[in-house]
Amino acid sequence: MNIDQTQAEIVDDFSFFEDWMDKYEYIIQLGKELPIIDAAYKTPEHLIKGCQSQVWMHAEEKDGKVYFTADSDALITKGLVSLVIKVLSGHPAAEIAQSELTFIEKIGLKSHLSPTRSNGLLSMVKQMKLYAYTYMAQQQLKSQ
Amino acid sequence: MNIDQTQAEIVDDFSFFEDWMDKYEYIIQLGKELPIIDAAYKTPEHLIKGCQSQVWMHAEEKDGKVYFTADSDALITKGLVSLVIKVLSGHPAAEIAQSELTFIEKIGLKSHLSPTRSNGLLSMVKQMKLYAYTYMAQQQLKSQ
Amino acid sequence: MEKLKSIDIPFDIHKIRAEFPILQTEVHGHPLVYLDNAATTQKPQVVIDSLVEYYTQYNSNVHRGVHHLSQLATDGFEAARRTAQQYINAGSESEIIFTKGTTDGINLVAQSFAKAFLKPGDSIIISAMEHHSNIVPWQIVCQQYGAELKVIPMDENGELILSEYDKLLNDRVRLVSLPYVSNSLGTVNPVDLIIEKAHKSDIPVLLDSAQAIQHLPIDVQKLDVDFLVFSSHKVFGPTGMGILYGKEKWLDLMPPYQGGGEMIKTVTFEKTTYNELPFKFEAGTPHIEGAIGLDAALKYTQSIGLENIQKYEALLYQYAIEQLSTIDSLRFIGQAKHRAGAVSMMVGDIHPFDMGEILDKLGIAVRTGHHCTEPVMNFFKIPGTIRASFSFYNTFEEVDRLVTGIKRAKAMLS
Amino acid sequence: MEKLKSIDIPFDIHKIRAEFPILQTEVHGHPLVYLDNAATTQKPQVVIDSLVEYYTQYNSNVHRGVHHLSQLATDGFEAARRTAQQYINAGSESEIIFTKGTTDGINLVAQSFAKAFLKPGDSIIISAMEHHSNIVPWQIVCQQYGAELKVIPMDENGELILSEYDKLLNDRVRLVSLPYVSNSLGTVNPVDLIIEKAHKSDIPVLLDSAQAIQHLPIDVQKLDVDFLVFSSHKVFGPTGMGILYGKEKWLDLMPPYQGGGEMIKTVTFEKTTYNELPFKFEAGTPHIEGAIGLDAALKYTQSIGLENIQKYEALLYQYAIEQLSTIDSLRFIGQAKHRAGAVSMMVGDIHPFDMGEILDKLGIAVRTGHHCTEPVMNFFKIPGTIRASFSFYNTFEEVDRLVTGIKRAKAMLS
Ligand SMILES: Cc1ncc(COP(=O)(O)O)c(C=O)c1O
Ligand SMILES: Cc1ncc(COP(=O)(O)O)c(C=O)c1O
Repeated sequence: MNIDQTQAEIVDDFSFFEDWMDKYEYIIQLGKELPIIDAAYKTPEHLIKGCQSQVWMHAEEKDGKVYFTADSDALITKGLVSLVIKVLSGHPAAEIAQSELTFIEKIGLKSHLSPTRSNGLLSMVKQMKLYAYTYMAQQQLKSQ
Repeated sequence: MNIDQTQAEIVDDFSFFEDWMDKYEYIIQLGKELPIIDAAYKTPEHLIKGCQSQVWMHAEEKDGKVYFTADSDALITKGLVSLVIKVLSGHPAAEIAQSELTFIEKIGLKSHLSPTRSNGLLSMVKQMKLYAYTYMAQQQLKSQ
Repeated sequence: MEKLKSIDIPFDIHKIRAEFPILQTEVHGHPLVYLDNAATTQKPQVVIDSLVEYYTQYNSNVHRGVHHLSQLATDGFEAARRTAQQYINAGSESEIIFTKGTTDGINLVAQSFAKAFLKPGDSIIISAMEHHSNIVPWQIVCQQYGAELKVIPMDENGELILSEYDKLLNDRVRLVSLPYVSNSLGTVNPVDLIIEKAHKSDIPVLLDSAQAIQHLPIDVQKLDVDFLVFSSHKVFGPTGMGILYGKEKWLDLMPPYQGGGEMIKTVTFEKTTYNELPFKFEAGTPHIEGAIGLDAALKYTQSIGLENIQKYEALLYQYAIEQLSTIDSLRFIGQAKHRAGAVSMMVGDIHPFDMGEILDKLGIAVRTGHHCTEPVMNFFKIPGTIRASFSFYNTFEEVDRLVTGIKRAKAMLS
Repeated sequence: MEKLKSIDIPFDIHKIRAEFPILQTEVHGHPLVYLDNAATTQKPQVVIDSLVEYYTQYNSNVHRGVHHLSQLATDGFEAARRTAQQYINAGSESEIIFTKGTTDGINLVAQSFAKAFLKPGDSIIISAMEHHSNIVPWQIVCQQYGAELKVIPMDENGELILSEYDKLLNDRVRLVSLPYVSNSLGTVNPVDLIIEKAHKSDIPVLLDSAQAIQHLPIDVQKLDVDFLVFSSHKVFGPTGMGILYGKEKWLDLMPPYQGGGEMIKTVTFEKTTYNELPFKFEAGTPHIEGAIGLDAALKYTQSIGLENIQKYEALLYQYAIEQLSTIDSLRFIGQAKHRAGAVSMMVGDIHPFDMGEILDKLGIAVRTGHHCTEPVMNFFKIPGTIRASFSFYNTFEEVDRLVTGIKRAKAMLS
């Protein structure tokens, strides 16, 4: 599945839930599927400091694709990270960099999450694209 | 006429005017009857500084009675000083000290004048009573 | 809940709630349960009306104006000062300074007091349970003047250790500044005793009363406190407004904090003479609307009666503690014997942020995080707490909803 | 009056007046003629409504809150910052600091800038036509840091003498601070030129825009001004609120002004790290309601159009000057070629206070006295002036009433 297909699937999944409490249950559940960051990487350099919760994230390239692992001290945050990783992880850097994450808006996360939380989500996405750009730059260098 | 009689007369005079503009005309007119302070006394020590206009005032005792002279740089203020002097001047210090100036309230000055102005009026009255008390103290000293 | 006889409750809570329009609203489809009163309080209709009335009928700049509107505005503004004076029983109107809020008031005192009295080697005493607003201003002046900031420690219950306070008091201490009531722990400090001890060494005391003014009757003369500050927005009045009470004997010796209109007597380019109290400390056009709204708020609170409020809130607080205690693995952060206003807690190792977000979806507004008291969080070694803070318009049913909400969120988050 | 064709007037003045409730009131039995706009402006219904809406629907403390109301309040508050940014075309939101008003903004810059940059022997330049709020803060810091306050003189017309300004500029000058528009003379200063000259020597410029923001379109990037301050209450918004614009490059180098909540990143008793811009300069709970009201006010003004306002006010001002000139023995204080907002005058040797009081009884609100610009009064050797100051909701008929009123008062007072 490419990035947009995963997004579509997530939007579909969320449409099953009418109640926001159920959506939260689902998000929390997703947190449990998060590919957890190696303890060795749980350092200040891998920290994305939000206002109230913390996220550690690591990126790795394998066979032309970028894989993310992460963790957070808050469960809902963890679920959100998991969602974004589900969408972006395992794709070529160029696709990640150019992706448009429309699912966030579509499933109402942006308007329902606290701004602290949704700003955190946005800065997470930004960080992931930054990783992707870094890999692209490295590839560029290698190919020269 | 004693202090209260003069007050009654003033209240009576003012009751002729329905319009506040007429009352102002009258107050301004009264300013012209103000016993003007001797130029020699128009010094900083005789100054009662209001917020927007200035009043100079002098008190003198003659035959057991206190006489006031004054001046102001603003005409309405001058009229108000004139009113108060009309009431208080020429009476024994003790009477001045103990007088209650009910006419100010009665003719509506307190509610119609700007507070700047009516506060000025009150501090003027205070100052005059202070003069009176000073004379009383001096008499007391002399009589000992 | 049923145990409480209506006879215990000193007012008609339904009537009171009806006076606060926002309490009639819904959040995420649930009737709002507003338990973030330590952050800011809601406004009764009379306060809202007073603002509308001001702007539709007599808005004008104050002081010095000869015209009618200016008179009305000045009267209203100065009446607010007298209301505040009377509310805390200050000796004189000139001891009541309008500020922007608690933080502004503390900064004013810190800067002006330091300029007049602080010398290298001196010290200022604060406490372990300060809001940042009562830490940073003192750090700034201490650094500026080469003075030292000393801290009265607290114990695990969130009570100040007074024997340690005694040891800090010496003749280099210039001022003691501490909260009457802690915003993150709810602790009501023994301020009478603390003031008495400081005064024995002629040291003045500032009480940060941001969390006391809406819960306790305050009498500055009885307390004999030297400075006292609070925010209008935490006592049912508008934002952007606060009160600094200061004893005349101190305020007279302190230089002005800000320069500008209103605070001067005469100005030339060479020399400026400052106005008398309270105007010396009120530079610029004041927050006239804020004063008028605060006036309405204080009068409203007085009409209910601080004693009634205190009595009702004590019952409510007690009930909340009892009911919350039934939640498995919930622990209170701050267990001082004498508490008011705020209840801080942790549930297992659930992140407060997660808990807050789920509660919000159930219509329950609590605050999570460090509540601007990071040193308190460091002391307890936690990232933050879940804080429910009460006002007299909260009900026993709302406590029940909070407890149910926490239980539900706990189930989701465990 | 008749000369003006309706085609000249860029909006429907009756519709506009209907939007300001206070303009429908009477004073002493006469319809109010409010000509004290330089002191404070009246509020349109949309501003009043925004306050009511805030307190009845989403009042809450801002930032860091997870709950719904806190989100709405934060959104509203930060939207106001963007509105202000866009209003003066600032490059970034982080250059927009919420203050208490102009005076607060000037004090903030004076204290923080001085702390970072002012050394003994340095100087600060202000002008001969300053409001006290742009004199006293600089006197205080100059005294504090051993610097000198220098003054650009003006001529009899109330225009700054730029050749003298040139002479004052040297490499010990740290900052130039002056009014865009004078509140007592109405002079619109040639600020482009003044800024350009200062920048040639790398000296930053602060524009006190208290009397410009409601009359002229302002573009801080085009002006290339370093700091700009104004008050909400003078631009149809609530009291207790103001804006400080500062270039990031300066604000970044300046230490915070006040300490407390919101302005910190982390706090321990040993060390505090400050938050980034704009929060570094916003200690304490902000005046949320004030920001929301200001937002409504700026949007309202924009909906009318600053160019339209400027055009209409120019016609009105011109008409006022013409009509007032017909009054025998009336002389204008301040006759600069380029003027806006305020008209100051004397009538014979009638004390302004007397004139103001009589006009008030006729329902006409003007201000009398020194208008917080004592040095200006000393320069002209007068005790004060009668000042009529206009806004776009004033009418040509109101100018006529002013003229008639002055004539009547003059007859009484001569
Ligand atoms: C030119 C000028 N500067 C500063 C101020 C002070 O503004 P505020 O009193 O709102 O702080 C005023 C207002 O009176 C003014 O006209
Ligand atoms: C104890 C305490 N001090 C100071 C403050 C700061 O008050 P404000 O933000 O209104 O200036 C608060 C409010 O959060 C507080 O709870």
